Amino acid sequence: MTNRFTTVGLAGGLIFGASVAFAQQADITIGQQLEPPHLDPTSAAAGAIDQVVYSNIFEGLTRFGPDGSVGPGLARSWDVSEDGLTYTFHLAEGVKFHDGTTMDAEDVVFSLNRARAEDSANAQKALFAGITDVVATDAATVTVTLSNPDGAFPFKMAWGDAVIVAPESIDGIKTTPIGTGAFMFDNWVEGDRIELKKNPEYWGEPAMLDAVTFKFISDPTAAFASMMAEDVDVFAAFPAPENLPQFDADPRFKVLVGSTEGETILAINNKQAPFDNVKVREAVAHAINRQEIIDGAQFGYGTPIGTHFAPHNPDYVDLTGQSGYDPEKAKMLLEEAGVTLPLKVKMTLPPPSYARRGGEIIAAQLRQVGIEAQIENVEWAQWLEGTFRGKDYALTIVSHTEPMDINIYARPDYYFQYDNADFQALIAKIDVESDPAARSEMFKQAQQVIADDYVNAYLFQLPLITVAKAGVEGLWENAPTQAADMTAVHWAE
Amino acid sequence: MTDLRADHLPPSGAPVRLWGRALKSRSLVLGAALTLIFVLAALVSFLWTPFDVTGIDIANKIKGPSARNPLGTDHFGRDILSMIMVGARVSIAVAFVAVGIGMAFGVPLGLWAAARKGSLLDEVIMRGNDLVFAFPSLVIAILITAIFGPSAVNAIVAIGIFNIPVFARLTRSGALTLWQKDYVLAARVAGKGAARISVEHILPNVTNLLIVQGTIQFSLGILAEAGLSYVGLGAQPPTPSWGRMLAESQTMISFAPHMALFPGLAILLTVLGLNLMGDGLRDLFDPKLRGRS
Amino acid sequence: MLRYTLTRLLSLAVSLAVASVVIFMAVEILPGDPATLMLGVNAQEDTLAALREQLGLNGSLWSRYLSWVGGMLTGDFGTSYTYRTPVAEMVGERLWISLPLAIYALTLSTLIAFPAGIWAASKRGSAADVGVMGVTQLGVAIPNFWFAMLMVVVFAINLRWFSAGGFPGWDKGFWLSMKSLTLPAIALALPQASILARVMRSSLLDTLSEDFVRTARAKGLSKRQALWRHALRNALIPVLTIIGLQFSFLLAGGIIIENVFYLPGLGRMIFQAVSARDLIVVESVVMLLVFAVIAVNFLVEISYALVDPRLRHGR
Amino acid sequence: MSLLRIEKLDLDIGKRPILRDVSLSVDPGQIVGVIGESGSGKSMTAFTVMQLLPEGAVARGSVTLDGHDILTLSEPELCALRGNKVGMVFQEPMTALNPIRSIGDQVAETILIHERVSKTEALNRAREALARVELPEDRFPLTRYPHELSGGQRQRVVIAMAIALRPKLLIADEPTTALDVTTQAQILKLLERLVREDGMGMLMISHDLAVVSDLADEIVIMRSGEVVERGPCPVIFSALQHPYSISLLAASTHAPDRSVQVEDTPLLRVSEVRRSYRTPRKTLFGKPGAFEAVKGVSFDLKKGESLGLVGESGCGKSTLTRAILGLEEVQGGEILLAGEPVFTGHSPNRDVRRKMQVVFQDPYGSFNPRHRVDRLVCEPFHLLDTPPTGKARDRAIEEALTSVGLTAADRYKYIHEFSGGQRQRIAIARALIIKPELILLDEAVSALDVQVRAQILDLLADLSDQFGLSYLFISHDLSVVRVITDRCLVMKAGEIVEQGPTEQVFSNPQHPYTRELIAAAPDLPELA
Repeated sequence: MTNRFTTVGLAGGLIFGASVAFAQQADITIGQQLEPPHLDPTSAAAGAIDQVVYSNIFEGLTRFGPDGSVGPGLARSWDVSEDGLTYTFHLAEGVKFHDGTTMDAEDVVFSLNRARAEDSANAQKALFAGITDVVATDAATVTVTLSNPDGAFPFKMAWGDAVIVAPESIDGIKTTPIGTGAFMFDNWVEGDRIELKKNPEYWGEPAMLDAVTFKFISDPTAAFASMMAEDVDVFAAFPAPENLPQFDADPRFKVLVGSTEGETILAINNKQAPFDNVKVREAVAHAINRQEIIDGAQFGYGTPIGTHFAPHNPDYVDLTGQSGYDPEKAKMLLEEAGVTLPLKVKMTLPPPSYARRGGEIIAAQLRQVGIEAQIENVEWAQWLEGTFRGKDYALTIVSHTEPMDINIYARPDYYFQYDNADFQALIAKIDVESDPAARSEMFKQAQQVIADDYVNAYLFQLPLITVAKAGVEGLWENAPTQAADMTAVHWAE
Repeated sequence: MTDLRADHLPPSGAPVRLWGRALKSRSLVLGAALTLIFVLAALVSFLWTPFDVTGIDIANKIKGPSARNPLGTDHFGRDILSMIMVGARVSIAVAFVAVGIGMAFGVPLGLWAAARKGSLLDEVIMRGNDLVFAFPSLVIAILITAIFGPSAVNAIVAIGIFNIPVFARLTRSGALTLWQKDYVLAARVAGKGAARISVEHILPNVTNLLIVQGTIQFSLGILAEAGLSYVGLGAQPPTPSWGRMLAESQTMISFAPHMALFPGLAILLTVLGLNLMGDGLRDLFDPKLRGRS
Repeated sequence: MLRYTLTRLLSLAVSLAVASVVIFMAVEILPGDPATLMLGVNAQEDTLAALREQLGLNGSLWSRYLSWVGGMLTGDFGTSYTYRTPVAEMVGERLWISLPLAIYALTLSTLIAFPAGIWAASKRGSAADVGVMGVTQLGVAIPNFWFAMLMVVVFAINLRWFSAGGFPGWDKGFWLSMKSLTLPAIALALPQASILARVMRSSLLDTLSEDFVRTARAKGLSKRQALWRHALRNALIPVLTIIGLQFSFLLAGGIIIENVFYLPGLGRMIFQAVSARDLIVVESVVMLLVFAVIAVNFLVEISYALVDPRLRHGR
Repeated sequence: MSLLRIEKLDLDIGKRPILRDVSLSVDPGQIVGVIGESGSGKSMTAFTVMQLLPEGAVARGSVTLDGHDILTLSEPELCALRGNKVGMVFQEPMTALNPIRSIGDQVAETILIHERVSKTEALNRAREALARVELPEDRFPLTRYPHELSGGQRQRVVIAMAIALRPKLLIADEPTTALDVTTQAQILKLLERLVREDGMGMLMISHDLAVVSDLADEIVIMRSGEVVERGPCPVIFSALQHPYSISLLAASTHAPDRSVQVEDTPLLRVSEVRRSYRTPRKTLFGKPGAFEAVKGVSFDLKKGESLGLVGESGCGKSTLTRAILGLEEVQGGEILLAGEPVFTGHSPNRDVRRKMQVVFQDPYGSFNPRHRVDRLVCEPFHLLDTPPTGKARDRAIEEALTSVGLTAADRYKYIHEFSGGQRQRIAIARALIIKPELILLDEAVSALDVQVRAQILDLLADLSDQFGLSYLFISHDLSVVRVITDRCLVMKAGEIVEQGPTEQVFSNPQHPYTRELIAAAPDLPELA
């Protein structure tokens, strides 16, 4: 709870609406929609875990900066061998876990070996697939050997799934995480909040706040109300864009609009007739009016995209023109493909409002060209089971928030079932290429291929909307990875 | 709320007098009028609505009431009046069929239990009823829709199941008083079996009870449907439903109150109308209870 | 009385056994795999299999049912798939919100309903009666989540008298916690109070027309005295039934209200557990709620005996 | 000076006139009986004195009680009077007491309301009052609850409440109507004793001439809200002026003319019939108990005979009736109708059943209100293998209705359009329609006013002559049994204690119980 309440509580009375000014506030309450299922970032994909623990509790060898750049983390520096197969990481000295044990090279070896082990439950095992050996050269040096040269290895080590954990505390990691970060885990009231407190013995720049509370408010209305009533100080990834003008107009608050790695797409089941015909997929793309979706579902917040790549990435190619809104063309394409209209197809929609609202708008737009999308609203569990794993769908809307994830198009068993050998070869080449210019060129090529094949209908890049009290400073504006890095956050003087 | 006693039932067969009294009952007339408005709105919506409720018109989104859209437009620019009209259809259909399910299963069970009062069968039926009552209805509704997927049909089933014990109990208690009647004894002397007596003598005399309770369950069904679709478990888009309209308007309530106001009022007035009508009917069928509950 | 109590207890046990089978079967056919949900979209098949084994999802139906029921009987409700904490512990924590909320709402509803119902009954047909009945009619008809929304707008967002939701925790102060439960309790209490007031009134009117009230009046009691000394206690039986039903409803039925006010209560826990396919939580909590309802009904029936000597002396 | 004087009392409820120009008076120590049929306004007269009238009642005239003008008193003043100066006893003892308060408590309340005394003191006086109504504390502790007492005992508690403060006037509204005849006699004796002891005045209201004539010093006869006759008792009976009172008295003693042609062949033979019910277990695992309602009853009913079966409530006569009708199987013995058992195997025998029919007590509950008369009357056709249809059915309905004094056109009406007496005629028509040999009359005239009762008895006598019917007349009312039956059986606790020709049983009862019953039955004074 906020300080306002603490003081009111201490006063022991019911002082309605009392707002007690404080000399210098040193704690903060952050609202977010999803509660983490547990707090082990190395054994689940849930972004909510990283949101709480990334950089706050756990740190990796490298880390993402607010701009998405990869910088030194626990490894203050690293060397790459000539052949690009060996990485030597030089660890920071005097780092201690929150339980007082020392963080040294053995912990790094343990962490990486645990993540790449046969029975590992790591959700991003692919990050570690290239590692053939991890050796602690001395207490502060770790040598990692790769099977193929990999220019993106430091990038991979910055992921939340690659943070350094200690063998001493690994058993309790899910409920009482012990890391090296600037904050330590304090308390978790399941279903409500997680509290962190400042780590007084942090090895680096100490945190500016004494305490951080993550409060879980899944309902967008409640999110709005909690902000308005000042129950929370910051709402990360605010779910109701329609309320932003109100916050903007209110001097108590500020609104930060940043970018995420979330390409929001209308995914198409490429193996299901008639969508196995590229013409039909192209028709879908032309039937969709992106701006209307951005205006209707996102109240204007969102950047249109024409391929599966983040627009803020220097390698991004704007291909939106290739799939411009042209219902007449869509109808023509459908006719060419010999589709009998109206075409009835199933569209599953997971819970987020971009999907639910966007889905309704898309259904209306598709109806204009003769495609009847039958909406089926599903919970995440059903979406994962039925749509993602079962591939029992024709269309679905989802935001792919992992960074640089165009390589999913190289997986023929992925849920949109796109199978293009040339594209797969291209991605394989990128994986082993370490020359930045060549990589960049190949990424652009890959974007073009999936746009030409109209694999999915690419809608918009999901913005990161953060609503905060006017006095809060040091928040990340963008989300290069899912994180709420609180280390630099503080209240304005 | 529901303690109508079967032995107070008036004779039928005087339709003229009944109509006359009906028109004099304030709550009945008001309730029936409100209910009728929404039923008519629902029926008209099959033929005509001011605008197409599936059409999206982003350019006109979130407009307050105007001559073009008497109740304003929603966040997709759809006409709220049209949506309320079509939503009435869903609410009324769901509640109506759910009451139908409750009656179709509950009434025979209640009649059967009463006919075999005190037997094992009676015990099983009544304990079964208690058991259904013991389940938290909303949780079960959520489970049902989680298993079979959210849809109007599953909402009907979820609400309908909980109507069964209501009607079974009511029918049984009404029937038990009737079984004490001498005319039932006379029918037994005439050699009629329990099934025949239940149909000929018991059922016609519990219909008033059933109509009154049916009206009340109808209104509860509307509320339940609104609750279910509010949490996203009712009719699926693009079919409008009152509960979902409320859910969708929630985040906009502070700058577009009309979006939440009108669907809420629609629910309120329909439920109010049905309840008033139920009270009025009770008074009508049972003048002794006039003014009670 | 003892015999009566024992037979009721026996049928209570049978009901619970049947309920447990129904719940288990219903939850079993729930689609969605908890393991997939926990590991996310990029999980590999072997990881999933390992997790399923860990969660005990691989045993036969029968053995899983037995271990579930057996566990519950010994107070072990299993471990939540998602939170990895014992369900009993979670329920314990949630109950500290749901139970006070239910009691708070019930108290409010009783405090409103009793005077209103008695007043209306004693002034039958008057403007007061018509007024009370009109208001309760509205109270029954208003969807409580809508009412809750309106209250949030007025009292939390505009007036800022109350927080919009959430729960600070009892350790942060009793009054503060009560304050945060106030809006939800009002939202929950409004329809309940309306129903209760109507039942109170109609039950009281029924008893007021009983012969013994006339006898009391013939003794020289005034209308008021006859109402308070003779009618009221007799009128309580149906009212008690409704209160019992309402209490068990409030315990679980706050789902929607708990969501509106993001209170970490039992109802919200079930809702979240269903979406997260946290089967063990769903099973156990639904079972607990069924148990609570049956137990409350049982207590209500026993409490009739306190009111009515005819039941006290063995039926 | 009179204790109670009612003068020119008019009473309206809403727009409906209830009483018109009613005048009567009660002196201290005097018992005044008010007699009238249902709807005559007799109870409303009593309630006017108590001022416990329904809403919307307006009284004009004057009611003076012990010097107070009741109609002008305020409500608190009335409260002070009720229970103190005037006590009241009601008709239905089963519901007149608060079920959830002990009897001592309820009696003491009368005292506590009117006098500033301690609770103990009030309880002591309640104990005394209960002792006066013959509920001594050693057998009936003050902590008893009403449900633990019988109807007669409850009525005594009500009386104790009414007389606890020794009021000057006691109003008894049909105080014994709901009670058995022996209990009735005891209660009447008690009331009389209390009145005499305390010198109270008593206003006794009843529909039963005989009950009142035994007790009253003065009699007031009312009809449709008016007093038609007043005079001292018993002199008044020999000098009745108003035609209504004359016909009322005549109806009370009416004996229908019957020509008896009894054949010697038994139509119904009941031998050694036993019927018992299971009672709930006393302990959880104990054996269920059994209650024997009928303990080996045997009798014959001859063809053309009218047989009476007399007994008080709970004696087993209803159980026996149901067994004879074949509604319940018996555990022992045999019931034969015209030589055939009513039960073959475990199912009732249709061939036998169609030979007998039944008429029930309650004219209001005997018909399904949703069916028309024709359908109601035809119900027994269900027993026939080939029920008549079309014209034949119409003819049968017409015949049945006309033979009970109704018209053929009545078949299209619903039952609520008929009065109680007419309904009982329809019930008889229903019984006649399949031309049975035996009709069971289960308290068939008990709920009717005396004049209507006389008409129905006449009708029954006629029908028996006309169709050669036999009757089994089950009743608690001795006077009715006496005038309509040839032979009668007296039943007590599941057994027949006495049987014989009716006149013989009545004039020379053998069994002590029969004697008690006959002595308890109130008699009308011999007419001059």
